Amino acid sequence: MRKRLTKWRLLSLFTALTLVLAGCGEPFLSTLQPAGEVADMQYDLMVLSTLIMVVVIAVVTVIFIYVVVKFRRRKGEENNIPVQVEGNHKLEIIWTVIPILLLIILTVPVISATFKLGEVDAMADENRNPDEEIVVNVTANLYWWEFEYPDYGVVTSQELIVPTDEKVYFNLASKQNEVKHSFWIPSIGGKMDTNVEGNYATGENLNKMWLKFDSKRADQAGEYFYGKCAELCGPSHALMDFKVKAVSREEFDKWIADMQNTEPSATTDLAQQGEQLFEEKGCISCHAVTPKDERPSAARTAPSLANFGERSKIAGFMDHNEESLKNWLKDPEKYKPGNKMTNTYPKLNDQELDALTEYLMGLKVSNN
Amino acid sequence: MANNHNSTNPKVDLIYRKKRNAEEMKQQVVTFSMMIFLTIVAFIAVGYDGIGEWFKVPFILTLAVIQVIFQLYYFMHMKHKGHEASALFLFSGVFVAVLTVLAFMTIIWW
Amino acid sequence: MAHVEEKLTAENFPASPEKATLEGKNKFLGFWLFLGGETVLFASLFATFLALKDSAAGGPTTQEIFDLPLVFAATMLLLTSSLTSVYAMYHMKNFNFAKMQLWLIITVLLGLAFLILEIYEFTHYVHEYHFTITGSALGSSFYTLVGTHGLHVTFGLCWIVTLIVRNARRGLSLYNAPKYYTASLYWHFIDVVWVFIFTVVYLMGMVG
Amino acid sequence: MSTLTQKKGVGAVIWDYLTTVDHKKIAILYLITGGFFFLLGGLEALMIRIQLAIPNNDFVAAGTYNEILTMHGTTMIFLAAMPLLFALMNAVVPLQIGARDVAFPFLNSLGFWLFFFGGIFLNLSWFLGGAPDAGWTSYASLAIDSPGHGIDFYLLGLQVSGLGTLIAGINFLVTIINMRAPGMTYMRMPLFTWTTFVASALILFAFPALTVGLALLMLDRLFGTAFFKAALGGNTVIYEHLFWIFGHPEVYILILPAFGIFSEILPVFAKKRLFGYSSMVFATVLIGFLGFMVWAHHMFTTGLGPIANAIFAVATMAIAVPTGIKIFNWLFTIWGGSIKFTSPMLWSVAFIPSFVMGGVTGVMLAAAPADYQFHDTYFVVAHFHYVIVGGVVFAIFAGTTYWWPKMFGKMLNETLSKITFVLFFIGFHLTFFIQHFVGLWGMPRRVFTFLPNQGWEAANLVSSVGAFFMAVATIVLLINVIQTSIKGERVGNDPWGDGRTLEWAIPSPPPEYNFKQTPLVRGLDPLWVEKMAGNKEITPAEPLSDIHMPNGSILPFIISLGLFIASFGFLYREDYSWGLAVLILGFVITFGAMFFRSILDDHGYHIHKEDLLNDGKGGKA
Ligand code: HEA
Ligand code: HEA
Ligand code: HEC
Ligand code: CUA
Ligand SMILES: [Cu+2]
Repeated sequence: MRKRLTKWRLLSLFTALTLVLAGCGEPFLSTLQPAGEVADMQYDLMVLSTLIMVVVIAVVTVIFIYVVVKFRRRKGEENNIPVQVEGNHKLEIIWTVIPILLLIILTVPVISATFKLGEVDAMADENRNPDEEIVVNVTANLYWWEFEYPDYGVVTSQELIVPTDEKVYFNLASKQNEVKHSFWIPSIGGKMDTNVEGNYATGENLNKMWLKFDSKRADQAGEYFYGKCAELCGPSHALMDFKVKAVSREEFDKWIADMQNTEPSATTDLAQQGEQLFEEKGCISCHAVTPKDERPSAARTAPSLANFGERSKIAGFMDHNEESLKNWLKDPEKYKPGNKMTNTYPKLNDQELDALTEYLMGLKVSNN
Repeated sequence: MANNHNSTNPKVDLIYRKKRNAEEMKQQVVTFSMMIFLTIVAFIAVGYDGIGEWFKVPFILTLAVIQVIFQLYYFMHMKHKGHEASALFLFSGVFVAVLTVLAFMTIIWW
Repeated sequence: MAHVEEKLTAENFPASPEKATLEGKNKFLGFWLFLGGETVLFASLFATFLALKDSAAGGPTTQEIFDLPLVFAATMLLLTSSLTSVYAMYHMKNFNFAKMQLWLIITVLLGLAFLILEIYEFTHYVHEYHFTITGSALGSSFYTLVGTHGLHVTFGLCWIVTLIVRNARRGLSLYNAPKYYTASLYWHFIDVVWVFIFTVVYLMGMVG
Repeated sequence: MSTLTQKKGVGAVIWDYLTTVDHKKIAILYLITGGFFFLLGGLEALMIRIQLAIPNNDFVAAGTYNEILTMHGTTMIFLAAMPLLFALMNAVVPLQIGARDVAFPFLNSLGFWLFFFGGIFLNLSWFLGGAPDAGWTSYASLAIDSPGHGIDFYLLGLQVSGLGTLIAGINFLVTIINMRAPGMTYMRMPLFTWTTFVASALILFAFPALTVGLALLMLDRLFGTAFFKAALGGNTVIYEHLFWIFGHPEVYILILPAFGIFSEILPVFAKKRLFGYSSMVFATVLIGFLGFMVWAHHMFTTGLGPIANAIFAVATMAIAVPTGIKIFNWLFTIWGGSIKFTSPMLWSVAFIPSFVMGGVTGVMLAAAPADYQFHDTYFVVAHFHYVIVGGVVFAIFAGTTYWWPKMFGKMLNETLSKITFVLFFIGFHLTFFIQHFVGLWGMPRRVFTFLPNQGWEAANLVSSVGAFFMAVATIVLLINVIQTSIKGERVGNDPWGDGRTLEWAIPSPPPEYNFKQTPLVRGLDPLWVEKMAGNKEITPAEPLSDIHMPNGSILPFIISLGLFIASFGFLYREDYSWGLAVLILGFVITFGAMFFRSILDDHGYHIHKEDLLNDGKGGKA
């Protein structure tokens, strides 16, 4: 009985281990492959705490195996009565004090990291230089993300673009009167909730955090990092992804300049037709197509499409190609249950879909 | 089992008990006057413009706590013996209550 | 458990009738524990009120509407009713059933008066100031806290009235003494809560 | 279940159980209902694992998944784990302290029926327009936004069953304080009684916070108040606090009795007294105490600020110390013992390393900055299933097999029990170990599906396979139960042979009055003390005399039924014209029954000395 037990246990441990050794997850999304100062700090804590825990588990397991093997009732011992030990003060003190010491080792870096990660005073500093430390206003909507760069008057959605190797500060809030979400870029740093009480109009109750994106490791991770919504927010919570492009400061500045200066326009005939449809079908009443969306935050009820043509995903998770765009426009409900676009516009026929697709795919801000 | 045979002579016992009860009732009336007094002081303190808020709030809270202690120990007899378990659980409740109120006053929003 | 069949008289009536039987002891303790739980219940409501006391959402604030004389009158009524129920318990210990019932009736009347004042107060706020339970988070938390207390008062009144009526003919016994006693404990507890309500909600609400 | 079934007609048995106030029968009611809900919750778990076995699966729709997930958590915690523990507490605690009954037999029954109707009400949501879908935590903003009545079912159902739990808690407290046999001092109480005591105290102080949280949410949803509506100045963070002020103690309400069960079983099958009894008691109380000061560790990412996070992080970690004391005390209990690996013992020893794994990940979660990464990922799911399944569920399995003969007079089949253990143990680690890693690889919890190419496929599949091992194990257990109740053999007082506590001194199942004569307790592990003194029976504390028994009553059932009906009224008050009438009807039934109860004198009845003398060894009255 017992032998079979240990064998099974070994086996399951072994399967688990091979899986672990298979990798530390994907570099663009795993907390075990940190790519920024915040994630580094958290990773170090994770490693430290894991080490302590491994020690604890090891001690317990060693004693456990010894006891279970050594003191099992053998044949002929049925009537033995072991000594009834009441306790042992020395031992009890030992196993009270040692855990306390282990915990102290853990608490010191925990407290210091908690306060370091809470350092957001600079955001309110009037002399903050946006060219060194930018602020991004994140608004989480059902089920899409909006990123506003108040320093530059630029609004974008679904894809966060940030400069590398400098502190980026975030204000976090959910759309008024909607539900709570949580903003998380696993390989860059931990999450924080976007509360419904957060209010950009008054500046009250905003959650604040900072992150740093490491240029080298960003390059290694690939085109972009994955961002996730980490708070149950309804049927499509699982699909509320966003992407993060970490680019050098020059590239970032250029992108900002493009966003500030370029008005995307329809060039081809089909695209112009699409542009017209975009107005006729009422898309424009929700979606902005200019990078400088002047409407107040609360009025921005749909993702800005100003640079839609340059995105890497549609609606945060679908492949960025004409086919999936058409699928989306035909029946958004099928892809993102419970989204706020379904049934807000008239049915589209194939020709209209072609035109809209052409138009939307052509919405780009960069000149090249 | 029941403690209803605490004296050999019930008559003597009865007189003694009546006297004790009457004395206690007198205490209760004094307690009551104190409570009324504290209440009036609290209302006056709030109505009076001369003192600052920084003083008023802790002051009336203290008055409330004193008054409640009167209620608990005199009106609800917690000063009598046989209330050990009652006190333990009541104060545990108060402990959780204080934590809750404290938390809601400090970390609900900043 | 001795099964007491002998007739109760002032002589053989126990000093602490509420705890003379095992059932009584259990009731007594169980009720105190319940009050421990109620403490947390009210604390949660108080805490919620304190967290929301400035959330008038553009509606009336507490400073604008509270009427201190009214609250003072209500407080006096309830405090006095606490004393009258102490009198009732005093007579219970002396095995004087008639006087106990009488003092309890007075207690009920005082409690009723308190309740009427409270209802008047609420309607006054609603009609005079449009301060409602749905209008703002402040309104919600105010009415819920004070209203929950009011519900306790109502329940306490029903309880005591039931006891008075039901036992009017049967007189005092070791079976119903614990019931009377716990009812009076409940009544005091309601008073304790009110002390914090008038202090924290009304007086502090006036201070700001 | 019992042989009573054969003796009386079915109708009489049902009536007997509907009106019973006997703690042993109420225990059986809890066991059956809790067991049923465990199967239901398990079925929901299987559906979760099927849906997540492969990426982009469409076994269930997104909205349905959220309902399943919510109902799984809610059912398991409120309707399965807690009632199953109550079943064992009811069956065992009065016996362990040498009592004839609990302090409030009537309330005991009321507590059960409230739980029963609350649970049924909650689950009726499946058939009446959809189950709740905002997670078992039902955070305010999402819960208010959720259409339909699902959330209302959650709120009202939990409110009703929560009331039952509170009543049960008070009942256990008073029972333990007032009903102990002579000589059963606090420091001689068996640990299961101690942990029941502390867990009941936690219930007493934690559930009111839940009551308020649920009530405020209900007012917001059904009566238009603004507690959690930001536009009117409301604040959803209040709800989170209220929920977790309850929610964290709740997990200790679950684990402490589990600890108690293991503390009973380990000494028995190691034939050695519990090591460090007083420090075990101390640790239990300390865990209960600290349990109230750590709730905000569920809210590290809410934005409470670094000061609050740091304080709560440290407070949380402190709980590792008393828990560690317990772990090592258990290890040293069996150290030097003579360990017999019966099935209850297998669960108990397997618990030690399994729970430690879950406990230490808890301490990792408590490291606030690291929790910014862990929070709301599968790492958390792994943590709490390790502690809950590896702790609470193992304890329930251990305790049920251990006390089964005491409750039903028959022994479960050991071979089948061991098969259940092995399968469940493997399935458990297979399912949940790997979830730590998927979490760290970035997989959030509460997702109805996941996209391929994120590195999560293999791990999720392994996890799903594990769940089926647990399902098979559970089915084997069911077979075991059925087989035993059909042809199991009757057993005597102390079927395990090494019983140490009072429950093993009386017949299995015990007669309705438990102890013919109240026992005199002469030390820790009273039965063991008597055994060592060479006595066959426990020393009585009183001469044989009449026994006072409470009357059965249908009123608890009716009171609860009234609230059940009233809940429908609340729900449909605005939708249908009959809503308000039903609401009133329900309250009339409830308060009518309560009024009736207080009007009617109920003095109980007596079992006479002569009848007791005639009563054979079997002890059936
Ligand atoms: C039975 C249930 C149970 C138990 C016993 C515990 C026990 C613990 N839990 Fe767990 N927890 C849950 C059930 C439980 N938890 C649930 C259900 C959730 C999720 C709720 C939700 O969001 O849905 C949760 C979530 C949860 C979180 C929030 C995570 C998040 O959402 O971000 C945290 C954070 O601190 C935490 C911490 C702990 C700690 C520190 C313990 C400690 O008590 C553990 C102590 C034990 C040990 C440490 C092992 C033994 C000790 C030794 C061998 C001594 C030496 C040890 C050291 C020095 C470390 N738990
Ligand atoms: C006591 C508590 C408890 C228990 C015992 C369990 C047991 C299990 N849980 Fe539980 N779980 C929770 C409490 C619990 N869970 C909570 C609180 C949540 C969070 C919910 C939330 O986020 O809101 C959660 C969430 C949760 C998730 C995360 C879902 C998500 O975030 O999207 C998963 C996923 O794997 C999971 C799986 C399992 C599995 C496989 C088991 C297994 O151990 C189950 C084993 C049992 C069986 C397999 C039963 C077998 C049944 C049969 C054989 C049917 C036979 C039927 C008849 C005869 C009628 N659970
Ligand atoms: C009620 C307002 C509303 C209207 C009208 C509307 N949409 Fe949308 N749209 C949304 C919302 C909300 C989303 C985000 C959905 C999500 O991801 O959950 C969205 C998403 C999109 C996306 C994907 C955006 C991205 O960032 O990847 C496209 C493309 C789109 N809409 C195009 C259109 C077109 C074309 C029309 C008109 C035919 C239209 N929308 C009409 C609200 C609207
Ligand atoms: Cu947004 Cu989950
Ligand atoms: Cu917790």
